[in-house]
Amino acid sequence: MTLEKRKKIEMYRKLLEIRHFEEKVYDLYGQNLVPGTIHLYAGQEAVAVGVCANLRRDDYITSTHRGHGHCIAKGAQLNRVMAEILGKKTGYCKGKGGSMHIANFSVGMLGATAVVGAGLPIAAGAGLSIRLRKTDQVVACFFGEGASNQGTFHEGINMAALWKLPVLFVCENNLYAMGTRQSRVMAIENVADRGVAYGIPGVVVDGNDVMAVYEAACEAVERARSGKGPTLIECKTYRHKGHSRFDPATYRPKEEVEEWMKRDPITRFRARLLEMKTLTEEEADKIEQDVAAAVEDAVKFAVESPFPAPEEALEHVYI
Amino acid sequence: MTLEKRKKIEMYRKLLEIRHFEEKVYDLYGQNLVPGTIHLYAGQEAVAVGVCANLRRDDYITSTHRGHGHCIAKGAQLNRVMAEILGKKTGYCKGKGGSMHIANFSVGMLGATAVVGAGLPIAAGAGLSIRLRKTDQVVACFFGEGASNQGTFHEGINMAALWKLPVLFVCENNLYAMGTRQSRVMAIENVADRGVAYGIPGVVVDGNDVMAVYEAACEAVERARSGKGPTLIECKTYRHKGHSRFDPATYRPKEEVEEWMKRDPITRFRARLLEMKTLTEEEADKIEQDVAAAVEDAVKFAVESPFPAPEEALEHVYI
Amino acid sequence: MREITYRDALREALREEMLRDETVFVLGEDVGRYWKGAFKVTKGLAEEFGDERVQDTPISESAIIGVATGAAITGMRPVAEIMFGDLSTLAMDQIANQAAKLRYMFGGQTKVPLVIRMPFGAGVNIAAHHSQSLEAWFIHVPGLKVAVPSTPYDAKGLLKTAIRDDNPVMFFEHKLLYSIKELVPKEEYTVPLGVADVKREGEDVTIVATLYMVHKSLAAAEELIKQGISAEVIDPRTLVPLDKETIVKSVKKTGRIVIVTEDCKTGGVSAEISAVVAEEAIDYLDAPVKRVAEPDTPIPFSPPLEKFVIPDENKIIGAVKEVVH
Amino acid sequence: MREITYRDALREALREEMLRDETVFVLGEDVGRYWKGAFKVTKGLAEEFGDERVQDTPISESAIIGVATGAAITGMRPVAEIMFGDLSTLAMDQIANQAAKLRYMFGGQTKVPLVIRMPFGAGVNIAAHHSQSLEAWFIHVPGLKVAVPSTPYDAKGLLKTAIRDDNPVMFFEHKLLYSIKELVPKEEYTVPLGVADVKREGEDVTIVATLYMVHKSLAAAEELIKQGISAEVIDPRTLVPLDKETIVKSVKKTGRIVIVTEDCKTGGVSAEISAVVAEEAIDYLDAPVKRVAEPDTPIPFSPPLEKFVIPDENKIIGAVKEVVH
Ligand SMILES: Cc1ncc(C[n+]2csc(CCOP(=O)(O)OP(=O)(O)O)c2C)c(N)n1
Ligand SMILES: Cc1ncc(C[n+]2csc(CCOP(=O)(O)OP(=O)(O)O)c2C)c(N)n1
Ligand SMILES: [Mg+2]
Ligand SMILES: [Mg+2]
Repeated sequence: MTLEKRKKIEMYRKLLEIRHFEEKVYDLYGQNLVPGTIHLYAGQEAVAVGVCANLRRDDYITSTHRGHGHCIAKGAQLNRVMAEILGKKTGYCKGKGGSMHIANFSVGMLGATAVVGAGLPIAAGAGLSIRLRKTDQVVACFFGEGASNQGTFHEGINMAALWKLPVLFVCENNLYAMGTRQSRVMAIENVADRGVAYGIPGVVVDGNDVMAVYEAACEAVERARSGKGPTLIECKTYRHKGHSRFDPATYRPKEEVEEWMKRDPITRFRARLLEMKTLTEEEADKIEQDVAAAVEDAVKFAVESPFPAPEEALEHVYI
Repeated sequence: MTLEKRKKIEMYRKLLEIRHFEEKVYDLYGQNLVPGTIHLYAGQEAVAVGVCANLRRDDYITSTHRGHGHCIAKGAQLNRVMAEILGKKTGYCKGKGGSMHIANFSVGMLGATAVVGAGLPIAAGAGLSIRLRKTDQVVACFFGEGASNQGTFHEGINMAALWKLPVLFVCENNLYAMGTRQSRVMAIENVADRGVAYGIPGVVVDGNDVMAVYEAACEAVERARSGKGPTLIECKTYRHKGHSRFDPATYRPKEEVEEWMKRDPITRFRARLLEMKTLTEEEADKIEQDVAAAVEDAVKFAVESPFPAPEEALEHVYI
Repeated sequence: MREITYRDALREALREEMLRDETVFVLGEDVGRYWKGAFKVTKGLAEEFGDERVQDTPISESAIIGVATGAAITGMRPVAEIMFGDLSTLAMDQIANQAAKLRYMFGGQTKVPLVIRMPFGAGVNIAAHHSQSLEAWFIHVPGLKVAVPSTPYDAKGLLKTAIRDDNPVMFFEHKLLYSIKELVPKEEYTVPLGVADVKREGEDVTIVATLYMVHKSLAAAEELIKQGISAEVIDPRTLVPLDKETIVKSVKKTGRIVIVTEDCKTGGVSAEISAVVAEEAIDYLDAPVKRVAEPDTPIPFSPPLEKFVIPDENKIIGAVKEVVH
Repeated sequence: MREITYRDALREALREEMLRDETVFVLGEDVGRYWKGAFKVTKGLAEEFGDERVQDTPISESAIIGVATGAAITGMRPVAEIMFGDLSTLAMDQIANQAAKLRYMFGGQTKVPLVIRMPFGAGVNIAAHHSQSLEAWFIHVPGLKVAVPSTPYDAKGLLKTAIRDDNPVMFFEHKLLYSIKELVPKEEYTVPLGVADVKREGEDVTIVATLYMVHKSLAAAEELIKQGISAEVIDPRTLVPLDKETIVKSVKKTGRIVIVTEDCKTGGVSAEISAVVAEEAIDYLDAPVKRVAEPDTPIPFSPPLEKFVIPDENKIIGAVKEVVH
C-alpha cells in the first residue's frame, strides 16, 4: 500500500486547496461577503483528502455543516463551491443551499446536511442502493464526534453493518462540538470503540497525518468493495478556528491549541514529501502558488457572479 | 448474595401471579372481553421478578408494550391492572391507557409506552431527577432486543452513562421482535456488548433463571445506588405465545419453541425450591392455589367494574 | 373488474410497479416473508421478488426513512413503510428536513422518488400511540406530496402514481379501510395526484371528507337525504396537491360546507380546507364553515371513550343540520 | 422599569424561577458555562446555579426531551432547550407521543411540568435547516400548550408562567427578537397563558400576528394609517390556549381580518386562526380571510431568495388593501 508519487502530490495539492480556500472564506466574511454562518474545515484537511484519494469519481460521499473540505477533496470546482457559499446563482445549488447544504452530484458529493448526524442513514441508503443496483461503488460518510451521540449514528451504522453495505463511516474527532469537549458528552475516549456495538471494525487514526488516513481508508474501501461491509474510522484531528462565524473558541486551553497547531497536517505532509524527496522546496512552493492563484480565481468568479433572481426561490420545491 | 427464604418464596409467588394473570388475559380475550391488542409476558416472568425483587417501593421502573409482568412485579394490584386491560374505570389509568400504557405511580411504575424504545431516555430522566433531588432511588428500565436498535437506546444510555445515573437498563432478549429474529436486525449476538459503546458494564444472564437475574440486578442496583452509574443487563429469554393477539408465531421453528418451553422459568424455580427444601410440594401447591384465587378475584373485579362514562374522554388532557 | 379489498389493491399496485420497474423496492419493519406487513399489505411480495426487494428492517424508523432517501437520490425508487403513522414522529427529521428538502436545498440537482406508506386512524382500541391521524403535519412541509385514498380503486391508482412520481409522497392509509371491498378494473390504470373525486353529488351542503371519514360521510348523506337534505360528498384524495377548484366550485353551488376529518380539530387538515374556502369562496357562504373532527384529546383506549371522540355519522349529521337550518 | 432585551428578559425569567424553586433546572446542548446557549440566553446561569442545574448535554435531541420528561414526572421542573426549532423534528416522538400524552394515557396519575424552549424563524441566512417556523405542528398535539412571545415583557412574563404550569409548554422564540429592547418592570410579574394582547387598536381591519411578524405588522399599521386605514394588531401570545374571544371580538368590529405568520402557508397557524373566524364570526366578515405567510418553500439560503419568501411590511400592506378595497 505505498503511495505512488503522483498521488502524493495530488493529495498535497488538495490539502492546500482546502486550506487556501478556507482562508479566503474567512477573509470574505470579514468583508461581509459571506451571508449567514460558516464552519471552517482548516486543520482537518487530511481527513477529507486522505479518504477521498481512495475514491473514484462515481463513489459517493455525504457531508456535514463543516463540508467545504469534503466537497473540494471529492473533486468539486473551487469557483462553484465559493459561489454557493456567497449565495450566488452560479453556485452548485444556485444559492439555495449555501455553506451548510452544498452538494455536487456530478462528482458523487451527495450533499451536506446541517442537521448533525442526519447524513449517516442517508449514506447507508446510498450503500443499499449500490447493493441493489449491483455496482461496486462505495460511500464515505463524514461526521463529527459530536454527531456520534445522535440516534441516527446508531441506527444508520447498525443497518449498514447488518447488510454489509459498502460504507466508510468517517468520524472526524476534533475534540469539540461547539463549546463542548468530547469528555463532557460521552464516557469513552474513542468513538471507534462503538464499532463493537455493530460488529464492524473500529479504527483510530491520526487524522492530521494524511497518509495514515489514506491507508486506513484504503483498507476500508477494499473491505467495502469486496462486500465485507462497513468500517468505522475515527480520525483524531482539530479545527484551527472557532466552531462557527463568531466563535472565539475561548473554551479551548491555549496550550492545547498550540500543541495541535504544531501537528498541522499540511506542514507535516510537506516536510515528509521533502524528506522523502517526493518534492523539492521549489516544486512545493510552486504548487502552493498555483493553488493560491486558483483560489483567487474562484473568489473572483464568485464575487462577480450574480445573485439569483428573487423569484427563483419558488423553483425546485417539486420536480 | 444468598437469598433468604422469605424473598425466594415471595419471588416464586410473583412468578406465578404473572403467569396466571397472563393466562387469564389470554382466556378473556378469547371471550372478547379484552379490547384492542395484547402482548403477553408469559415465559419472561423471571426477568421482571428477578429485577424488581431488588427494588424498593420508591424505586422506579419504566415498561413496554409487554408490560403486565413489570407492573405486577413492581407491586401493582392485580385487580386494577386487569381492570385497566379491560378498559374499565377502576383500572389504574381509568381505562385511558389499556395494556400498552399501564402505569402505577404509587408503586414507582412510571408507565408503559407503546413506542418501542421510548422508555430509555425517560428512565434516564428519572435517574437525573434522583441525582438532582439527592435521593438514593434507582430506576430499572425494561426493553426488548428489538428496541436496542432504536436511536433512543443509544441516546438514552449514553446520557445515563455519561452522568453516572442510577439506572438499570434491562434488555429482555426474547430473540424476536414481532416476526423478526434478532440475527436479521443486528450483526452481533449479545446486546450487552453495546455497553462498551458507553463505557458501562454489559452483562448477559439466563433470563429464565430468576435467581441469576436477581443476582445480576442486585449488583447493578448496588452500583447504581453508590453513584457508579448504569449497567446494561441482557436477559436471554423467550415469550411463550405469539407477539400479539392474533399471531400464531409460525416464524419460530418448532424445535426452538420446544426447547425453550423446557426452560420455563417457573417450572425451573419450583424444582429448585423443592430441591433446596425451601418449599415442600404441598407448600408450593398451596401458593399456586392462592395465586389462582387472587387472579380469579382480579378477573371478577375487572369484569364487574363499569366502563368509564364517554365524556371522561375529555378529562386529563391538561391539569 | 373484480371485487378486491383496499389491502389487495395496495398490494397489486406494489406488485405491478415492482414488475414494471426494477428500481422499485419495499422496506420497513416486518414487511417481509415472516410477518408480511402489520396489515398484510406486502403478503407474497418477498416470495415473488426476493428478500432484498422486500427488505425487513430493524426497529429504526429514522434510519428506514434516511436509508430510503439515500437510495432515492442514487437511482432507486423505494417504498418505505412505517408500521404505524404515530411512529412517523421518530422519523420527522428524515422526512421533513431531509427527504422533503434535499431537492430544493441542492438547487434541483437531485430528485427524491420516495413513497412513505403508513396507516393512521383510530377505531380498533389500540390507544394513544397507535391511533392518531397526523396528516396535518405533512401538508405543512413543502416538498412533500400527501395522498389519502379512501377506496380500493383510489388506493391502487394513487399508489401507482405515487411510486412513479419523482417527489417524496406521503401515502396515508386508514386501518379500518384495509378490509373494505370494491370493484376494481383488472386492467392497468392510475389515478392522478391533485384531482378530487365527488363521491356523491348534492345541492344543499358540501361535505369534504378524507380516508375513513369519506365512508361515514356517505352514510350520513344517505340518512340526510331521507330528511330532505342533499349533501355533496367530496374526497380530495390528495391533500398536497389539493384540488381547491373542485371544493370551491361545490361551495359556490351549495353555499355551505362541513369538513370531516379524523384528526384533532385544532391545527388539523380541516383548518386548511376551511382557510381555503374563507379565502376563495367566502362570498358564497351562507353559514359558518363547520369542522367535524376529533376534540383535541389523545385517543383513549377504552371502547366507550374512543367511540366518544371519533367523528361519526351522528356528529356529521348534526353539523350539517347546524349549517342547513 | 428598565430597558432590557428579549434575551435578557428570558434569562431573568429563568433566573428568578430557579431562585424561587429549586426543582427548576435547565438542560440542552451548549447551554452551560462554555457556550451559554446558542443565543446566549443562559449566560451566567451555570456560574450562579452550578453545572448540574444548567446541564450541557450531548447532541441528542430526542434524549434531551425524553430525559426532561422523565425528570418532570418524578418531581422536577425542567426547562429544556432545543438549539434550533428545526431540530424538534428529532424529538417529535418524545414531545408529541410522550410528554404531551403521559398524563392523559395514565388517567391523570402524573403531571408533566416541562418547558421546551426553541428559536424559530428566518432572516439570518442560515437556510433550510435552521430557519423554519413549525408552530403549527405543536398546536395540533393535544396536551401541549404553545407560547409565542413577541416582546421582552411578554417573553419574561410568559416564561415564568410556563415554568409554573404543570403541563408541557412549548415556548417558541424568534431569532430576530433576541436583541429587541423594551421597558420591563423590575418587580416580579407574570403573563397568563391564553390572553391575547391588542398591540394596537384600530377600526378598519384586524391583523393577527405572531412572534417577529407582530413587529412587521405594527410597522405596516403605522404606514397604513398614513394611507387612511386603521388596523388593529392582535398578538395572541399563546396559540394553545388561544384567546379566540379577543380575535372574534375584533373581527366583529372591523369586519376584516389578515393573519400574518412566518410559517408556510399550507397547514400553518394562520389556517387555524382563519378556521376559528370562519366558524365563529363569518356573519361579520366583509371580505375574504387573508393569510400572509411563507409561500410553501423551504427557506432558501441566498439573501435575495430568503427575503423574497419571508412576509414583510409590503406584503402585509398589500393584503390589507385587498380586503379593505
Ligand atoms: C441535530 C443537531 N443538533 C444541534 C445542532 C447545532 N450544531 C451545529 S454544529 C454542532 C456541533 C457538531 O459537533 P461535531 O459533530 O463534533 O462536528 P464539528 O462541528 O466538530 O465538526 C451543533 C451542536 C445541529 N445543527 N443539529
Ligand atoms: C417505534 C416503534 N416501532 C414499531 C412498533 C411496532 N412494534 C410493536 S412491538 C414491536 C416489536 C418489539 O420487539 P422487542 O423490542 O424485541 O420487544 P418484544 O415484543 O420482543 O417484547 C414492534 C416492531 C412500535 N410499537 N414502536
Ligand atoms: Mg467535533
Ligand atoms: Mg424481542
